[in-house]
Amino acid sequence: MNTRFGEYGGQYVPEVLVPALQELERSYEQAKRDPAFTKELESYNRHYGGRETPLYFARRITEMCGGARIYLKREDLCHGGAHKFNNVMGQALLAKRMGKNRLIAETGAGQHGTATAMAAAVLGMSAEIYMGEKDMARQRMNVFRMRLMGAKVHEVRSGSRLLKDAINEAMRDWAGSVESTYYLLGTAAGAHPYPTMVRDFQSVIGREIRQQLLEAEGRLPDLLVACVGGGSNAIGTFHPFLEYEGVRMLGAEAAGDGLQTERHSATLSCGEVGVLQGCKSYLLQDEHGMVKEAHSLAPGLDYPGVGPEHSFLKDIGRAEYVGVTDSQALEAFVMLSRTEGIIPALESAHAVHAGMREAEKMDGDEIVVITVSGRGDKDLETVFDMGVIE
Amino acid sequence: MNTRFGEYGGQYVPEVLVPALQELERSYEQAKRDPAFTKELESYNRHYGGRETPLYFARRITEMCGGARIYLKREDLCHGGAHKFNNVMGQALLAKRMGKNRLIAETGAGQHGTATAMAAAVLGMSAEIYMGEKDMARQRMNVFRMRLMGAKVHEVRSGSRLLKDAINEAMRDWAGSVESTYYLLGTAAGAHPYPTMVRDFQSVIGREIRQQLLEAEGRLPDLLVACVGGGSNAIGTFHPFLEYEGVRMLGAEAAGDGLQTERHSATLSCGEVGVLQGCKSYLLQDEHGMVKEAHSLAPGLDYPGVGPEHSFLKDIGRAEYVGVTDSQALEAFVMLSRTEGIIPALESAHAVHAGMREAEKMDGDEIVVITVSGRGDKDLETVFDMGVIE
Amino acid sequence: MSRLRDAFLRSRREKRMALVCYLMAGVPSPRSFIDHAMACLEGGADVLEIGIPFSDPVADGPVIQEASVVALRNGVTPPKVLDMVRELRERTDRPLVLMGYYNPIFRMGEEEFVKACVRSGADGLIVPDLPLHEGGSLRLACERNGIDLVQLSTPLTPEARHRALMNATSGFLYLVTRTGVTGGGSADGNGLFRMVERSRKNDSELPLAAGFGISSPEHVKAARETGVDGVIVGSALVSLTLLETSPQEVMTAVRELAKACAPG
Amino acid sequence: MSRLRDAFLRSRREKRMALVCYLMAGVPSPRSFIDHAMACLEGGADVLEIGIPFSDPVADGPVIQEASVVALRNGVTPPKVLDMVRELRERTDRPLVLMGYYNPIFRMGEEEFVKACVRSGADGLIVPDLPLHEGGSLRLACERNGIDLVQLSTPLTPEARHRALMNATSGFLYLVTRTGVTGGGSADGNGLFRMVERSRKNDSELPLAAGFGISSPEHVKAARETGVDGVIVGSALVSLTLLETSPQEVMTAVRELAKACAPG
Ligand SMILES: Cc1ncc(COP(=O)(O)O)c(C=O)c1O
Ligand SMILES: Cc1ncc(COP(=O)(O)O)c(C=O)c1O
Repeated sequence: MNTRFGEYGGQYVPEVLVPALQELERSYEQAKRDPAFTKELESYNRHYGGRETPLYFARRITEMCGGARIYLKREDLCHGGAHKFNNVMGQALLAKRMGKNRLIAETGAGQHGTATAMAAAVLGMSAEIYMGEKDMARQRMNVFRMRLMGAKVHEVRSGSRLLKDAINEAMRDWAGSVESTYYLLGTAAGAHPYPTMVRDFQSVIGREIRQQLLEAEGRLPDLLVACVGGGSNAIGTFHPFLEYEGVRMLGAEAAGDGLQTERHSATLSCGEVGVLQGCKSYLLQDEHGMVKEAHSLAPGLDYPGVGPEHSFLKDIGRAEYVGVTDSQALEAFVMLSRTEGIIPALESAHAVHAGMREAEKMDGDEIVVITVSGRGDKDLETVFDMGVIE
Repeated sequence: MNTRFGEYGGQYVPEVLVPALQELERSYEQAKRDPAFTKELESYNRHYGGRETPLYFARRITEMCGGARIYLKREDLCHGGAHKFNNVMGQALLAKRMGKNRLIAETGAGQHGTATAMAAAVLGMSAEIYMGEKDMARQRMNVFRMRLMGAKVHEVRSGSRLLKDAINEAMRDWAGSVESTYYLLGTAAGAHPYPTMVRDFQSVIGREIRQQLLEAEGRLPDLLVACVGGGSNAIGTFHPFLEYEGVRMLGAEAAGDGLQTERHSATLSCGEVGVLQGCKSYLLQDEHGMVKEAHSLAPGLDYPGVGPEHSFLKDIGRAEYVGVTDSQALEAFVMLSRTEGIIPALESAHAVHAGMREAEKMDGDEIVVITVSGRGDKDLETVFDMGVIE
Repeated sequence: MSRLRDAFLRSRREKRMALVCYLMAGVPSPRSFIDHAMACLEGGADVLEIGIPFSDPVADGPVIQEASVVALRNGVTPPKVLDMVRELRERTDRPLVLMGYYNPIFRMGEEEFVKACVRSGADGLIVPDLPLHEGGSLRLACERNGIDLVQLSTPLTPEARHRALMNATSGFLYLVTRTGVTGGGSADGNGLFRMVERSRKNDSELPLAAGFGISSPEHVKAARETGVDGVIVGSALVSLTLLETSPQEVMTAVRELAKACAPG
Repeated sequence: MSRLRDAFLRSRREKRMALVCYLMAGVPSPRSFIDHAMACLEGGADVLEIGIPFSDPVADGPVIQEASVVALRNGVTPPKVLDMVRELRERTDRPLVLMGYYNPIFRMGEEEFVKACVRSGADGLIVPDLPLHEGGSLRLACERNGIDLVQLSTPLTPEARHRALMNATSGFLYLVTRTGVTGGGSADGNGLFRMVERSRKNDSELPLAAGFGISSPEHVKAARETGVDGVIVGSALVSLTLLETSPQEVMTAVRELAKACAPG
């Protein structure tokens, strides 16, 4: 199995984790080839997770933009409220197959932690979730959701006390528990084989889009748009289309207060190549290679790294990446709620904004598919506190 | 069109609303027979609402009960988070067809109001929602969701300031605006044709169950279980099976602090026949026919009336109704979260409790289907404040 | 013979409109209610309409809703309302009409309720949430017991149904001047004119009374222009009782209204 | 010739274990760090290991994480660490080893970083998040410039990979006594014994040093039982520097550890 995408990826981890990563790679390779595994995963996806999710022709925002026809891929309807489910279910079943009954995971917004808690509950496994102290404070209800489903949530007080630090802490736990424990990473980043495996599990998004759009329009899309935090929903959207040259791909990164400021998470737009948490990829870092704190209004996007495959797609020009600011995302959040009755996650609102800007410039016979990675219920408090309504 | 179910139902409304109800009945009859209407509704159900929802074999709670095989009908995966979507989408499309662009609705928990706001947004209509002052205070985020989607929310300060009073207020609005306005009632109660129409729109639940269970098990269920507030998710579950004598039906009412206390909403178990808000049905009332305040931990169940078809099914013995207390529902809420990774709405938790109690007494080759009418995200604050976890 | 119908026919002969005054039973208190009711009669009310409080008065606006709440808080129940009617009956010959929602009637039993009404001396009954097609058995009970069951017609009521309401009503026909609930200060003059006109074409004898939104002498005068036989003033008077205005002042207000009922 | 390897071989000849003391550069302050480092050497450290602070020290437990935070807050950067190494080089002949995460090295450029290390007088380099199969180019750069790149092996490392690590390492092989991160007070004696044994079978010459969880003279003595050539004490000493313990006291602590390295 190739551990890299061009120069990106690899396995930059303490030696103690190397055997576990190799075991994981082997197990995943076997599982992938085992029809029983695929069948079980598909069954959970369908009967438990609610897949397939709809591909919805958004007539009202299409008219509003006056350009390309806009379809929304509705990952907000997944069980748990986000695409995180796809990856979690795949990995949890893999863990079970590997005989590891203890799951650990990091979480930022709480979506991945919630999805992990959920999978642990339904499969009868135990889950421990690492979460930054700051994130725990701002995502109180997600913490409660995890606990409700029986997961133990560890408050991470090191570093910036955010997602990145939760990953560090989870890696530290894993370094000491690797024989009994499965580390269920939440995005298509980290050491090999995570970026490949998470991408594969998330590719159900793109595969369904292809199938559904062929049914609805008899053709492939002209443009795919998804938000990029670690990059899992975006790569899951893009990957099944990589071979089709005519399909353009656009990743929406969090530009926070603006790309010219210090407060953003636009790793691909503004970062430089480096190594963090297991892989080589673009990275927000200072001149000495210290990792910078990332910022976004969307808690699932404020990660200073990014999945290695995106770095590769950017370098070879196969995908483009743009920054969407907090206020643009907020505007898209309100607009989509009001116009389509769909409250997107703040993360997804970044993609909605970027997709609509592109659609405006395109022709009426072109097609844009925007992945709505999750629903916005988790963000209501945040938006409420900003006082945009009333 | 028959306006009654046995003696129950009817059209007990001010004369000024009679023409509107007759127009509604005619329009609904026409729409029902128009394949274009059915097709449009099905398209919204599928591409926007995320139907069909899964029928999930719940292995872990089945094992826990050690009796019948338990399936969960996953209305929690509907867009908006509850079965309310099915009814709202149908009625909103009907309103549009009738040329009425202003929707009004009552809401208790906020689920029906949210669904109405959603439908209004996606169809480009306006929505005004009546909600009791007390409910607004305890469902702050749902109020925000409605406003976010562009609906106007009216605070109802009359009467008990709960759902019943919101319905009164909506009826008052309608009495004055009936020519331009569509009253989108949220449950299978009210004046004819609402009980029939709402039941028809919600019957998609039962139709899917039949189809899905035939696929999965090659046969019909032995028992259907659903919670009963106004009764829409329950009647939607039951109705397509009424003709099959072998299929038992069980409605779970809110027994609140207990059926022997004054604090419950168990209309069918403890009420007496009366007339409220347009229909004759069982009713919680005092000796003089004054309607009593209903109580339930589940905000969607605390309604002192009930849909007339349930009263009829109870009288003829076709369905049974049991009370589930607040604390039993709370226990089921935590249990299902922990065991299956599904956080049910507190309303649905009533059905889960009742269904599991029955399943325990049944054989391993029997099948129970429990409708999970909605997801519990809206209830997290309530459950959190009760301190059941940690 | 209907005392209610008579009252209207008499005022018609006298070339003035009949004045129907609505009060909520037991507001502001069971005792003062009697005084207020008597004040209305003394002020010139031809008919007294007495509201039975109900927990869910869907046809009413804020004022009568509040009055319902006050009455219920004062412990007013349908039997107690009937007691008040009895007391008033002893003190007046003018028609007394009960206005109450259907559930308390259904709860007591239609026949029993109607009999109790008759025993108390009430002349008529208005049930705002019982439209014609649901009220068959109550109508029969009223007929059997010789009490008027008054029907309501509205600006939205289609021609055929309006005729049916005219046929079914007894005492008078209640013309709801506009859509909406009781209260507020705007009657739709044009609408009322058309309603009176179409009623007369069908049956020129049947007394017609206009209600909803008639609160001031100006409104009353405007109604008179339409040729209607009577007006029903509710929320405006109920407001006064809620404010615990003295019976004397209520009487003064009623007198003004009564004056507006007559020409000149 | 490697000053590092020599130090281990010398202590082996002296029938005692070599003592490797780890301190975080610039903790508690850039100035005191030099004093603490000198105290370690005077207390009997055979090798000094100097941590380069990093924002995300995934292989480290709470103590060294905190030291990293303090160092970064003190403005310590990789170039400043190299300055400190230069200063220490002027004052001692004993081997100086840098321990640092990969990103800052990658950022500066592997070749440039290694050259700067050599210029500053460092003898070796440990990169805890650069496993053997990702470290090829850095190893070549180290070889080209004559500086040791030390590999780590763990209780979970399979036989073949362990042999590869022994072949690839230079200076010594770092035996991680147990799974987990640095710090804490429990080395797995049995595990270490097996690691030493299997290492010896493969290459009896290569110096072996045990680290992770060795914090007290007792731990040191226990390690000596396994026949390992040296021990690395990190978090225990870093704790002292974080508490701003005096260099004198640090020296006393190191002396105790050094004593435990020798038989008797
Ligand atoms: C709804 C949602 N969308 C997007 C993301 C970003 O993750 P990724 O880039 O891996 O899809 C998150 C992460 O928490 C999320 O919750
Ligand atoms: C999730 C959920 N379930 C059930 C109900 C009860 O309504 P019904 O009995 O009409 O299904 C509600 C009402 O708000 C609800 O939100």
